[in-house]
Formats: sequence, C-alpha cells, structure tokens
Amino acid sequence: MNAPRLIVTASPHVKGDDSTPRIMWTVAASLVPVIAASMFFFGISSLLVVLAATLGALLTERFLGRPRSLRDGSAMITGLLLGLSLPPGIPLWMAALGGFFGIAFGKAIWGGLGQNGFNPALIGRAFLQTAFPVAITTWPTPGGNFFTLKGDLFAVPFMHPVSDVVTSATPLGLFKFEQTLTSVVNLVLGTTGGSVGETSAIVILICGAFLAWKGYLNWRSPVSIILTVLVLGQLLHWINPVRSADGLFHVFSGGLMLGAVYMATDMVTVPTTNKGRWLFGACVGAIVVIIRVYGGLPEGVMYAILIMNAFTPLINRATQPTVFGTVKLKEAK
Amino acid sequence: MTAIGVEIAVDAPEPIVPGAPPPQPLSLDFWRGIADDNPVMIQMLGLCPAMAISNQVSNGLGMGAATIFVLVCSSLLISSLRKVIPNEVRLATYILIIATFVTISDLVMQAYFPLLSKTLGAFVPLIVVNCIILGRAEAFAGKVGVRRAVADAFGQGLGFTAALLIMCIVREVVGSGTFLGFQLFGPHYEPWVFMIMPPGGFLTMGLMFLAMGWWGERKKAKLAEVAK
Amino acid sequence: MISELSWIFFSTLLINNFTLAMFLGLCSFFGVTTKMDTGWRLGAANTFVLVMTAVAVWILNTFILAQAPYLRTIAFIVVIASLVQIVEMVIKKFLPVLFRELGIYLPLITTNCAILYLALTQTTRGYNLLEGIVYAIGGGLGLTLALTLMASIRERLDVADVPAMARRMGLVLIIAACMSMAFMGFAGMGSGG
Amino acid sequence: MIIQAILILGGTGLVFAILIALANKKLKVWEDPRIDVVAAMLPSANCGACGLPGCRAFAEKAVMGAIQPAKCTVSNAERIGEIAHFLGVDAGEAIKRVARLQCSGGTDVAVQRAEYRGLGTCEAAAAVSGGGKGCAWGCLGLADCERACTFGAIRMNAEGLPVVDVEKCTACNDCVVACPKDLFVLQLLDHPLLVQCKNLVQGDGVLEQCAVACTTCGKCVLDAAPGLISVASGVAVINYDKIVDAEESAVERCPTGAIVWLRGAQFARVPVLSSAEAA
Amino acid sequence: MSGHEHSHGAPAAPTPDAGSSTARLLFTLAFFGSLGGGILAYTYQQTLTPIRKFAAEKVEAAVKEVLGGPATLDTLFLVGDTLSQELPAGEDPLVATKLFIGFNEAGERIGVAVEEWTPGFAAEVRLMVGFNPATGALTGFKVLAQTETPGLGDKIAKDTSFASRFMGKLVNPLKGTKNPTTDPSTVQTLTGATISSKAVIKVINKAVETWKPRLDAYEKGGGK
Amino acid sequence: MAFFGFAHGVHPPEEKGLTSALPIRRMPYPDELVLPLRQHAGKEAKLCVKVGDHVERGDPVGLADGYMSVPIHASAAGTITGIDWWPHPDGTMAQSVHITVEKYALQVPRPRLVPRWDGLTVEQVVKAVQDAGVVGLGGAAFPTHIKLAPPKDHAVHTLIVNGAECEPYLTSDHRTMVEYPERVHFGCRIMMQTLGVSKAVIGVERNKPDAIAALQRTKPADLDIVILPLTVKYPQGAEKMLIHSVTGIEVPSGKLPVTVGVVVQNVGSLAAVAEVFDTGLPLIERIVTVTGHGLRRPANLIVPVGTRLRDLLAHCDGVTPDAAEVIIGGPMMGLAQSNLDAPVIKGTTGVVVLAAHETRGETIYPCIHCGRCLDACPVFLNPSWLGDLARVKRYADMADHHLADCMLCGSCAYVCPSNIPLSQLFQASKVALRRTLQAAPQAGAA
Ligand SMILES: Cc1cc2nc3c(=O)[nH]c(=O)nc-3n(C[C@H](O)[C@H](O)[C@H](O)COP(=O)(O)O)c2cc1C
Ligand SMILES: Cc1cc2nc3c(=O)[nH]c(=O)nc-3n(C[C@H](O)[C@H](O)[C@H](O)COP(=O)(O)O)c2cc1C
Ligand SMILES: Cc1cc2nc3c(=O)[nH]c(=O)nc-3n(C[C@H](O)[C@H](O)[C@H](O)COP(=O)(O)O)c2cc1C
Ligand SMILES: Cc1cc2nc3c(=O)[nH]c(=O)nc-3n(C[C@H](O)[C@H](O)[C@H](O)CO)c2cc1C
Ligand code: SF4
Ligand code: SF4
Ligand code: SF4
Ligand code: SF4
Ligand code: FES
Repeated sequence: MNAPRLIVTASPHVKGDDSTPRIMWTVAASLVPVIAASMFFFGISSLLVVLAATLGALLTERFLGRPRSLRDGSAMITGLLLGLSLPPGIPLWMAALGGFFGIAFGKAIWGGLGQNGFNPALIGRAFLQTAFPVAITTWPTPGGNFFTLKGDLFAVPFMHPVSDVVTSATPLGLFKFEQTLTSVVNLVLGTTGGSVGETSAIVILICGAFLAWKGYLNWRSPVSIILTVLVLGQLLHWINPVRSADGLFHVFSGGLMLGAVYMATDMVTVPTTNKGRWLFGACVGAIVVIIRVYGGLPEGVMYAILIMNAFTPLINRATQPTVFGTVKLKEAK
Repeated sequence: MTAIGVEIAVDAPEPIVPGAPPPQPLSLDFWRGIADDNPVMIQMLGLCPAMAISNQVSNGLGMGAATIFVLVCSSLLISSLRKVIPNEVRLATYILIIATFVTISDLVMQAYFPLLSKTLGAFVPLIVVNCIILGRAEAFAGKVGVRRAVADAFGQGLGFTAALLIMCIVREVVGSGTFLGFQLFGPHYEPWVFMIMPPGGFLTMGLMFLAMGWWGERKKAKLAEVAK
Repeated sequence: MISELSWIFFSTLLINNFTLAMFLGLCSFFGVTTKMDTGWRLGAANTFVLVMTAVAVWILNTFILAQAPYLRTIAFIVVIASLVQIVEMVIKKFLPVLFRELGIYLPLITTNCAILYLALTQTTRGYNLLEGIVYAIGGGLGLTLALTLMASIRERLDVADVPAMARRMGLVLIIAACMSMAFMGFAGMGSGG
Repeated sequence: MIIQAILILGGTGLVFAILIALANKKLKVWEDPRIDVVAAMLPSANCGACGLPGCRAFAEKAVMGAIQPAKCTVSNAERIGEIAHFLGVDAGEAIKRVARLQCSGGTDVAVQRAEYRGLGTCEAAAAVSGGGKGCAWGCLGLADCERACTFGAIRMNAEGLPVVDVEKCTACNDCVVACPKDLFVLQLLDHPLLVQCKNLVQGDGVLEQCAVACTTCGKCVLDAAPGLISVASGVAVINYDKIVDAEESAVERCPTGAIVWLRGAQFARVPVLSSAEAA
Repeated sequence: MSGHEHSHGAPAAPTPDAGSSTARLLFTLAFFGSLGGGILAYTYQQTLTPIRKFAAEKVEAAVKEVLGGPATLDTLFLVGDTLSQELPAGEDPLVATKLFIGFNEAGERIGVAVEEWTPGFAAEVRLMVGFNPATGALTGFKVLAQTETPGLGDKIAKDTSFASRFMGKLVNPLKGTKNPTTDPSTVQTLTGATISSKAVIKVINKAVETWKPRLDAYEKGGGK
Repeated sequence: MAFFGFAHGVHPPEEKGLTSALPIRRMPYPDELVLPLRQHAGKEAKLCVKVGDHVERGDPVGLADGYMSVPIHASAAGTITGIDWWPHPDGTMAQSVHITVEKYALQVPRPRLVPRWDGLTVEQVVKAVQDAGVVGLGGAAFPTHIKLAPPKDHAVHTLIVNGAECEPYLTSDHRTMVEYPERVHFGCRIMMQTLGVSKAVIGVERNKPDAIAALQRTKPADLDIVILPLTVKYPQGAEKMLIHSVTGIEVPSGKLPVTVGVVVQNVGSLAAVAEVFDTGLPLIERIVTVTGHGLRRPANLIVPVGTRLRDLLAHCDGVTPDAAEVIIGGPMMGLAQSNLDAPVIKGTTGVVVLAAHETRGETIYPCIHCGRCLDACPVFLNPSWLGDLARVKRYADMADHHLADCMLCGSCAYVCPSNIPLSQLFQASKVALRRTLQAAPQAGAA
C-alpha cells in the first residue's frame, strides 16, 4: 500500500464551520442595509462619511497592524461603525482621522485583534468628540436632494469647516435643552437629525436579530441594555417628566440601538461570560440614562460603553463560571 | 529607583550610607539627569506636574524654573548638612527644607508673576511632593558632596524641564495652534482640543514613551544586524 | 446637607477623579498597577492616609494656621510625612505581609501629590470637618477605582501580544488616555442642562 | 510675626520628632542593611540557578554567611569579588557548568514521518504523535528551550537544533525544565565526553529514524577505559564518576558520531548570530 | 544606581540598636522647623504687598469693566447677612465678601457689582456681575474664573460678542434660548456650549436675586 | 427515571452513517502482530517470552505487574520474532513483542483459559477478569477488574453502562448493542453481581434507536436494568457528564465516580467480560470501526489486538488519494498517527481516516473572546482565559483556574472561530505543569 503523506494535528481533528473572518465579514456586510437606510435620509453624505472613516481605519490597520490582518475584517467593522456614529456633515478629514486614531491607539498598540481593552470605533469617536467638539455636535437636517452635501464635508484638512450648515438639534438635544419631545414614530422611522447610523432603529434591530440568529453576536448585552434603559428611563420619567423622557423615547433615540446591537456586542471588549454580559448591559444602560438625565451631555451611549469597557476585566473576574463538581465540594467543606 | 525605595525602607545606622552613588566626574552627574537617567522619561517621576500643566509652553517654562530653583537650593542645603542630619528624621528634615523653598517660590511667583501663578494653581505648592526632588535628596544629595549634588540637581532639573517642554510644545501647538500664545497656522486652523484636555496629556506622554520604545527597538535591531 | 455631601463625594469620585481628570498620584498609578491586588491595596492605603490627612489638616487650619496661611504647605507636608512614616512603621510591625506587598511604595504615598492636593484644596474651599472627610473618601475611592481598573486591564495585557515598542510604559499611558476619555462622559454632571 | 511662625513650625517639628522618636523605639523592625547592598550588587536575574528563590534570598544567606558569593553563577568574577570584599568573606569557587543537548538529530539527518500542524511549541508537538518526528526521543526543534533561556544563551541553528552559547549559559536549569523531551543535562564545561542521542532502539534499525543515532555498536565501550561507557540500556551511557579516565580516542570509531569529544560549544556549525555576539 | 563605595573595607555587622540620640532628633526637627518658619515669615512679609496689590487691582479692573467705567467706587462689606460700610476689626478687606457701587461723574449711581459663582460644565464659573438695581438691567459681566472646555465653553470668557449679547438685558430673571432673539430678558446661548452659557445666566440671576434684597435692606436701613 | 442532561457541549456532524448499518465482520489474521506491553492505564505488563518462543492463541506474552496492571496475550498462534521498541499509537515508542503468525495454524479455541463464571466468588471473578487482560474498551483502557472491586468505604448503588458513543464516526459500540445485546446484558449481570448492585442504567444516545430497541427486546426480566435514551450531544459519553445525565449528580471535582456510588462501564467492556467468560479466551481481539471519507471501504471489524494499521487499512481496500490524517479513536479525542506501523491495541475504538478538506485549517487567529468556548465546555471552565495563560506559560495560574478538571474533550477547540487549538494547549500545559512542579519544589517563593 502506498503510504499517503500524512499530517498530524492535535485533537479535535475536526472543527466547526465558523471562523473569525467569516463572523467579521458577515457583521460588516450586515451594516450595509444600515448605511443604505441612512443614505435614504441624508443622501450621499452618509456614504462619504462612512467611506472616509473606513478608509482611515483600513489604511491604519494596513500599516500599523499585524501582517495580513486586513483579511480578518475587524478593521472594516471598526471603520464602518465609526462612520455610522458620526454626524453626516462632519468634514471627511476628521472622519478619516478618527479612523486612524481608533485603530492606532484603540487596537494596534494593544497588539491587534482580540487584545484591545476599549472599543476601537468608540475610541476614535471619543477622540473626535474631544478634539473637535463643535464639528461633531453639528447635526445637519435630514431630507433634501440626494446629492446635496450636508455640511462642509470637503473642508481642507486641519482647517475649520466653513459652517453654513442647516443644523437641527438631535431629539435628545431637543429634549435636554429645549424640553421638546420627538415622537417615537419618527424616531423608529429615522426621520430625525442625528449621526449617520442612529437614524433607523428598525433596520439596526433587524440586522442585529439576523446576526444573533446566526450566532455571530451574543444577544445578552443588547437585550440587557435595552431593558435597563426602558425600565430606568420610564421610572425617572414617572418621577420627573421634565427631566427625563419616557422609556421608549430613550430606547429609540440617539445611538442607543447602534451601540447596543453593534458596539456592546464587540466580544473583544465586553465580558466573555454570559453572566458578565448581562451585568455589562445593565451597567451600560444605567450609565446611559444617568448621563442623559443628569449629565452635561445629551447623549451617553459612547461614554457608557467605554466606561464599562474599562470594567470588563473586573467583571470577567467576578463572573467566572462555577466549575463542574465544585459546588458540592464547597458545601462538603 | 531601587536605591530610593530601598533606602527609605531601611534605616541604615551606618554614617557612610551604603548605596551612595559611585564617584563620577561632575559633567556626568550633570548629563545623567538630562539623558540616561531622565527623571520623567526613565525614572517615571514627577509625572503629575508634567501632565497636569503641560498644555501651554508658558506653564512649562514657569514650572521648570520653579522646579530647578527648588531642586538646586534644596540639594545644596541638604548636601552641605548631610553630616548633621540624623538618619531617623532624615526624610522629615529633607521635606522641611524642600517645603521651605517651594513656599518661597510660590510666594515670589504670586507676587511677581500673578497670571502664571494662577494658571499653575495648586501645582506650584505641589512641587513639594514632586517625587524627583525628594528622590534626588535621598539618593544623591544626602550622600555626596555639595558640588556633585548641585551638578546633579541642575541636570535633573533641566531633564525634567526638557521633558516638560517637549510635552508643552506638542500640546500647545497641536491643541491650540499656537506657540507661547502666537498663532502658528493662521486663523483657520482647527485646534485639537483633545490635546489640551486630560486625555491629551496622557496621550502625549504615551507618544513620548512609544517614541523611546521604538528607538530602543530600532537600536536593538541594528545591533543584531551589525552582529550578523 | 446630604445633597452637598453627596455632590462632593460623587464629583470627586467620578467627574474630577483625582487620577483621571486631575493628574494626581500618577507615580503610583503607573508604578504599582501591575497586579490587581496591589492596585486596590494601595488605593485603600491611600484612602486611609487621605482621611487621616483631612482630619489633621482641619485641626491645623482651625487651631494653628489661621494666622499664618503662608505656612500651610510646609505644615501640611510635615504632618503628612510624619503620619505616613508612623503608619508605615505600624504596618511593618504588625502587618509584615502587607508591607511586603506594598514594598517601596508606602513611602511614596508621602510624595503622592493627591494627599497634599487634598490638604490644600480642602483649605481653599473652606470645607468643614465632615465635608473634608467626605472629600477625602471620595478622592481616595476615586484613586482606588482608577488603580484597580488600570491594574485589571494590565493583568489582562499580561497575556496579550503587545508590540515591543509599547511594552514598557507606552501602552499604559494610552490606556490611561482611554480611561480618562471614557470618564469624561461624566463631565458636566450636576450642572443640569 | 516671624516669631509666631518660628513657634508654629518649630513646635510642629518638635511634636512630630517626638512621635517619630517614640515610634522608632517601639516599632522598629530591624533588618541588616547589608542585605540591600548585597542584593543591589547581585544581577537581579532571579533565575534560581543558585538553588534559592531569587536574588534577595541569596543576599540574605550571603550576609548570614550561609552561602558563598561565587555560588551565584550568573554574576561575573569581579562583582563576586566585590561582594566578598564587602562582606569580608571568601568568595568561594565557581564551577562552570553548561547545558548540553543529548540529541544531534537535526532536520538534515533525522527522518520526519508526517507533517505536524498545530502550535509551534515543542511541548504541544510532543503530545501529537511526537510531532511526526521519526525518532520518539529526539529534539522537535520548535525552540521551547530557546524561549525559556532568559540569558539568551540558546539559538536554534539551521537544522533546528538548539546551540548553547557556553559563554552565556549560566546553568540556570531553565532549559532542562522546558524541554519536553528531557534532552538537556547540565554538565561541567570541562567534561568533554557526551553522547548526543537518547534513542533506545538497538542495532542498525535505528538508522531508519536518524542517521546520527547511537546504534549500540559498542565500539566506544571497547575504546574507552573500562567502565566509563556502557551500551546495555540501548544507548551509550557515560559514567561521569570515571570521567578523569576519558580520552578522545573513545569517540574516534563511532560510526554515526553519536558520541562526541567536546571543546567548548556543541555542534560544528555554530550559528552566525550568536558567535558574532559572543565576540 | 548600582555601584557602591566601600573603601572602608568590610563594615562590621551593624547592631540593631545603633542610632542617634532622641535629643538630637528632636533638636534637628525643631531647628529646621523654626528656621523654615522664620525664612517663610520673612518672605511672606516681603511679598505680601505686591500680592495684595495685584489681587485688589484685578477686582477693581473687573468692577470698572462691568460697570462701564464709573468715576468713583464705593465698597460695602457683607457682615453676617447685612451690608455695612465698616468691616469688624481684624478682618481682611481683601478676603471679605463685598459689593461695589459705581457712580458717574455726576455722582449718580450707575450700578452695583458683585461676585457670584455656579458649577459650569467642568467646574465653577465665577463672574463679576454688574447691574443697575433700580432698573434691574445688566450693565455687564466679567468672567473671573472658569475651566470650561477650551474652544467651546471658554467662549463665555473669550468671545466678546457673547458678552455683548447681555448688555442691557433685564434680569427678571434672565432666560436662554438657542435662537437669535430680541426679547429684553432672553439671551441667545452659544452653539455647542449651551451648558456653559446657561451657567452664566444662572450666575447673573443668582447675583441679582441674592444681592438686590440685601441692598434694598441696606438702603432702607438708611445706609444711603 | 428523571432525565437531567448536562449543560453546554457541542454538536459536531455525526458521520456515523458510513458504518452504522454495516454488520460486524471478522478480519483475517495478518502476517505479523505487534503487541506493545503497555496497552492499558497503570503499570505496563512484564515480558514473559523471548525471541524464538512459540505461542498459541491466548498464551500470555506479558504478565500483570501488580494490581494496577493486566497481562497481554498472544492474539494468534505463531513465533516470537522480535522484542524491541516499536511505534505506539500514543506517538511514543514502546517495548513490543512481534509475533509472526503461523499461516496454517488452526487458530481454534483451546481448552478454557478463563474459568466458568457460575460459582465463582467475587474475588475469583475479579481475579479472572484481571487474568483475562480485560480493560475498559471505551478508550481509556483502564483495567476493568479494579473498577469491579471498589474500595469498601464507598457503597456502590448503580452501575451505569456507557452506550453513548458520542464521538462522531465511531459505531463499534452501536453495532455491539445491535448485534450482541444478549452479551451486553450478560456482561451487565456479571458486573452487577460482582459489584453487588441491584440497579443498572444503560445510557444510549437517541441517534441509535435500533440499539435501544435491541437492548429493550433482550432485557432479562430478573434484573433492574433501565435503558435510557440520551440527548445527542458531545461529550455525552464522558463519564462525569453521563453520570450527571443519568442521575443528576455532579461528581465532585477531582473525585472518582465511586465517591457518589456509581461505576461506569462501557458497553464494549461489558460485552468483552461476557465473551471472556463465555469462550474461555482472554481479551485478544476487539471490535474496531474503520471509517472516514479518506477510506475506500469503511467497516466494523473484529480485529486481533496487535494488527498494524497498515494491514488494517489495506484490508479496507486502502485509503483514497485525498486522505490526509489517520486517527486512532474518534476525531474529537483520538490521536493522529504519524507511523502506520503502530498497532491496534485493546483501547482502540476506531480508526478514522480524514480527507484533506476535513482537517483543521492552518491559520490561527487571536482569541477574540467571543465566549463560545465557555458555552461549550461541559465542565464550565474558561478555556479562553486558560488558553491565554497557557500561551504565556503561567501554569500555576492555570492550575488555580481548574486546569485539572479539563478532560481534554476538545469541545472548546471545536467551536473556537479563531481556530485556537485550546485542548492541545491544555494537554501540553498539564504535562508542563507536572514538570515544573517536579523541577522546582520551591517555585513561587520568589
Ligand atoms: C469634550 C467635550 C467638552 C464639552 N465642553 C463643554 C463646555 O465647555 N461647555 C458646554 O456648555 N458644553 C460642553 N460640552 C457639551 C456639549 O457640547 C453639549 O452638547 C452642548 O453643551 C449642547 O449645546 P448645543 O445644544 O448648543 O449643541 C462638551 C462636550 C464634550 C464632548
Ligand atoms: C474503585 C475505582 C478506582 C478507580 N481508580 C482510578 C484511579 O486511580 N485513576 C484513574 O484514572 N481512574 C480510576 N478509576 C476509573 C475511572 O473512574 C474511570 O473509569 C477511568 O479513569 C476511565 O475513564 P475515562 O475513559 O473517562 O477517562 C477507578 C474506578 C473505580 C471504580
Ligand atoms: C470527552 C469524553 C468522551 C467520552 N465518550 C465516550 C463514549 O462516547 N462512549 C464511551 O463508552 N466512553 C466514552 N468516554 C470514556 C468514559 O468517560 C469512560 O472512561 C468509560 O465509559 C468507562 O468505561 P470503560 O472503562 O469500560 O471504558 C469518553 C470520555 C471522555 C473524556
Ligand atoms: C458583533 C460584533 C460587533 C463589533 N463591534 C465593534 C465595534 O463596536 N467597534 C469596533 O471597533 N469593532 C467592532 N467589531 C470588530 C472587532 O471585534 C473589533 O475591531 C475588535 O475590537 C478588534 O480587536 C465587532 C465585531 C463583531 C463580530
Ligand atoms: S536556560 Fe539552559 S542554556 Fe540557558 S542559561 Fe539556563 S541552563 Fe544555560
Ligand atoms: S531541545 Fe527540547 S525544547 Fe529545545 S527545541 Fe529540542 S525538543 Fe524543543
Ligand atoms: S477540552 Fe477542557 S476546557 Fe475544553 S471544553 Fe473540554 S473540558 Fe472544557
Ligand atoms: S472560542 Fe476561541 S476565540 Fe472564542 S473566546 Fe474561546 S478561545 Fe477565544
Ligand atoms: S504622585 Fe504626583 S508627582 Fe508623583
């Protein structure tokens, strides 16, 4: 008998079908409908912003990341999500800079995929928010011609945008500073001002449900966040309707959906244990409501997730699963 | 670093303190603080003021000057009195001496540079606890002669100021688009507010460490190549 | 009263966190945060010293220094230094294990600027004894929080594949920047929109 | 006003001086300060080659006179002299030992039966059908030892064998522990005789696995002083108690070169890198 | 830090109880304490005058600015909860809480100036507020201290157009809005810094609310 | 009886269809047999023959070396032609006895080598089982006689029979239950009597309805035997999982099943005990599933112990051109072979030949902390963290995180999207941990 050229591997010798790149690329693909929905409201500007952020992220990953790490698709997600979290009128150079910052300091420096402690897309966004607080809180009005550019997208890099933007406050800003409530119907449909990806809660929910069904994202933290925000928001609303809007408003406004479905599910930066994910979600939800209601900022999803990212190792530590056969051992002692 | 810690933890009754620095030419004592043994970049001391006030170049100048003043004066005094200060109350005495000089510089600043003093705020009195100063007193001034102590103090002070100024320049130029208040990039520059906020301080210092790390790695790689 | 105290507490703990927003106590923040246990222990030691200082400073201010404000810095630091040294001796004698853990960092608490900062700020803000203690606890817990979080993140990084150039201190400062950014979310809290 | 200030600060100073003096008397834990000095003079490698858990433990023992300074194999002679001088004791004598590899089956001479896929560590490969290597005793070449050596004394050569730089090796034992195949032994540097094979298969059949294996032909046994070498266990074994009788002629007729007469480093082809660095 | 001097040969094993005498400890600390105290007291005396001068000048400049350049100023001190022209003996006029009254050349009162503060976005926002107690109209304000975000919140201090929006507005009380307005007691807030703007408005309202009654009481009591 | 089930676990494709319907056939004797002296857990057997000796079928070639050992018997008549180091299925070399099979020997049953069962005392049964060289056929090859004589301080109340066969591809237990259900019941009777238990549960995964039916059909009326269908899930057959599924009891970490009054035996082991007492011949052959997409003709075979893989695969018409990996055991826990000279031994449940496309990919990505491995691990470890620790060699910390409880089932590595060979890391770490503990008794002091 002719001996074949054998290989030897460790057991298990077979493996399930899912691979990290497959998961990442599917998640990236699932963001396409979200971008499309946004283009429906903001026209070509949405696309440009997302592209700029993605380009910044991908180029940075290419040059600072590990060899061939572009193939795993995670930098793509980072770029897309960063773009989706920015206002549609932000100068493109800022979006790209955010992508660079997020990947360079939120990921590459930590050792690349899987090692980072904070959500890279949100690190990029938090940087932009701190660096250019005006540009990132300038919200163009949705609607208008598809090809009209919202805001000064093509501002010269490192220079002020020349802002003759028609702005509209976001529903959260309206509530916080003008005590004006936007109807939940509009929020769900996405006909309100806001960042590229926060406009259509429904599309995000559907995409998230698809991913959860595929097992590509863990549904526990989003569900936990949404429930906490709903309950806590409603509770505060009953206590003081002027300070806090109702629970549904909280759930459907701002970046909550995008954050809960896509950012609080980034397995790298949230706890690995299921118990931990419930806890993580609950804390994120609580911080979101606290910042929205008592804080100085109208929106707190980004900060809430980043803060809880910092707590992730602690939560992991506290929620280790109980090893089979050790409960009784303890009782016996 | 170890020398400091060790000496604080152990009250050695010997008059000739073990762990005194080896004899070296004065110039080395001076240069060490600026380069090889830079208090901020190598010893990681005095980070608080370095980050807290480094968002303007003028702050850096003022802080650096005050620190050098305190460092040199206290080193001088401590070194000349090192034989009479009993070991047990060594630290307390050093602190008294340092605090005296700090308060003097604080008062002088308030009187003659009121605006600077206001922006530096509590960080001028906090020079007392700048780990560099006590560290130098412990590791150096308390063990060697006056000339060496002063040379070392100058070196360390300048090293601190240099690191501080690099940070200040980066932060002010990027964060405000100005240098010592002068506009650099014209009126349309979009300043990166981030850089003058707290995270920017951490980031800038992080970048300095990264640059150092990169430099070190490159040197290592070069060495290996040469060896080949 | 309660609301004022809780405002002092929470604003010191979260909004103006000594470490992340005020740049205080950084030497130990970067020096001892490699293991979580040491991290929170140092935080606890700091909190203890802070509270002690708050009390001592209040006594000094009320009874001794009213007439000589220019002696504040020097008097505070002498008191703090002596207190820490005595505490150190007590710990070394009675809790040698703890002493070994905190090793050379105990004396560094003396030169931890957070302590003196607290003393000075407590004075300029004119806090009474209770407010001073609450301020100290808030600040101390804030330090502990920052130390613990940093240590837990760094513990996780022990097993990560950090690029060589970032290994020594670079990444740790970037982490601090990220944490500091995250905690900016609490900014403006209490100012009421 | 000046008087007042003097009184306040002088008084504060006095009060705390009293407190510290009291504390000093009552609470002081005395520790020999020479320990710190000696510890600072040690290399701080904490390698354990001296048999103690870390350099500080060594310093404590050295100050107590319980260990001779030269027992630190990592430090250099000059430093050890300094320590001995500082403590006023005899430095003691250092005996240089180095790690020796009991295998020379590099990729050029040893048979590889199957392609190993998986983690690139010897430890992991050893559990997977011996990493596919024909010889079940031999070196897997995945460099666990190189990574374990904190002194950078080990470099893998082109044939996938670890070469120990005898200058740098401090006999710390780390590689001995790291190798899953137990291929390293610590041996006196001036013991020239070494069997570079652990394969127990007897006879020429072993050559199907590796061209440089010990075939237990017994020629070295005959050529060496009686009792110095034996092949009864399936591979040549040297009785180091009789090493003084060893002569180079013992290795001359070995058909595979499994037994060698060493001068300095093992293996003829020393990697370029480490030799240059040693220079 | 690794080399060591030990030219003295091997030190004998030190004994545990070797140390300095207690008296020497006490003396050293007391001596350096006294010395430091003395030096500081001297320095303090020397620097006191310029420090106080600067502080006083700063306040005066602010007062003059918010009152639109009064010809003369009058100062009232807050003692307990009432205003008085005299400070109790031993109190430092620099530290005391004060109200300034400005007069024009004709000797007419053009307004009063007081210091007030409130938490802003980052930390306290401290203003010198000038208003005309008779009409309730604002004569101006000046930011004495703030740590708001540079480029954003700090416009309340740096953006002169912002300050001008307040000129002559009626404090009954003052309100903020995001849009341009001509309402006599509404001010347009800064875009992107609503919170800081509102803090300014809050301080102004607080100043008028707390000081006007005090002034009224003082005047009723025949102070003027 | 209540069904509890165990949490977590994975569902790899079963692939049992290749052989599940094929009746068991006997494989002819090869020319040469290789009998390693180490075929069981415990001490290896002591050699008792020399080169040139003639042995009959069933003669011992190695004797039990103490209580934790069993003898090895010649599986065919022939001449001892060599005693040397030979490749062992576990990847090492082992002392092995080579028998050149006598082509024309009768190979017929000889006078009883094992006494009749009826009338033996418990001790005699245990002794007879040991002398017959019976070991667990479920894979671990633990000497069966030891499990038949539990320590006196533990009262055993239930015998659990492991018919789960949760490994993909393998069908030897399945075919045993379908074709020899009486033998299983007979073995069960012997064991129950020897252990002195009145109750036995045979756990069978639901994907083997014909086996369940066969066992039900032939169940002896006088014994309390329950045939319990189990959820199809890997690793249902792992001892502690099975006990949990059947009784709801968690065997304490680090403890043996006897501490909770349970003994687990594989159905194959039961059948083997029955056969030994039936035929009077010691354990010299076993049922092996030879299968896989890389094999031309999969089969369930009765194979003489000592048959080399080369001969076994040749009997199945050899491998296909895209065959890439030969595994002894199942694909989840089995051992890949680099040398086809390695023989089938007593613990060999199957031989699986994987085609190239089925083998694991080569690219390993970093752990993305997705948590799938946590959800897969049947003993509730944190493989993600353990894997991280293993990579940086923090073995002592791994021990603190219950490395010892990992049974190397491979569930974690199966689900890991980053293709991290977690169980390999753990296996290596277990070895390394032992080594470091031995090397440095004072470790951790510094
Ligand atoms: C980094 C950062 C700094 C900020 N600084 C200030 C500030 O100094 N003052 C302020 O009022 N709001 C500040 N904000 C708050 C927001 O800009 C807030 O949205 C704004 O006050 C709302 O005003 P708008 O409705 O006019 O946009 C800051 C926000 C961020 C993220
Ligand atoms: C009384 C008794 C003692 C046992 N002693 C051991 C033992 O010391 N070590 C061991 O690995 N297994 C021992 N076992 C067997 C285990 O329970 C288990 O069946 C065997 O390890 C094989 O299981 P596995 O294939 O799941 O690994 C013993 C079983 C019994 C009944
Ligand atoms: C992950 C894992 C899976 C197992 N699967 C089976 C199985 O499917 N069938 C089986 O009989 N034994 C299986 N075993 C072995 C059993 O744990 C146990 O050793 C055996 O049932 C004891 O019986 P034996 O000693 O008669 O072999 C498995 C072990 C492990 C660790
Ligand atoms: C469900 C899911 C959500 C993700 N969310 C984010 C995200 O919010 N931000 C981001 O930068 N990357 C995200 N990623 C990509 C990837 O996990 C991330 O870049 C890692 O943090 C890089 O180590 C996500 C990936 C998945 C599968
Ligand atoms: S690891 Fe081995 S080669 Fe390296 S120094 Fe230690 S004994 Fe020598
Ligand atoms: S000697 Fe051992 S550890 Fe080193 S490469 Fe060879 S097998 Fe690996
Ligand atoms: S191999 Fe170990 S860690 Fe992995 S799933 Fe199985 S028992 Fe759990
Ligand atoms: S399954 Fe793999 S990638 Fe996911 S957490 Fe576990 S080890 Fe990490
Ligand atoms: S702790 Fe602040 S300077 Fe060291």
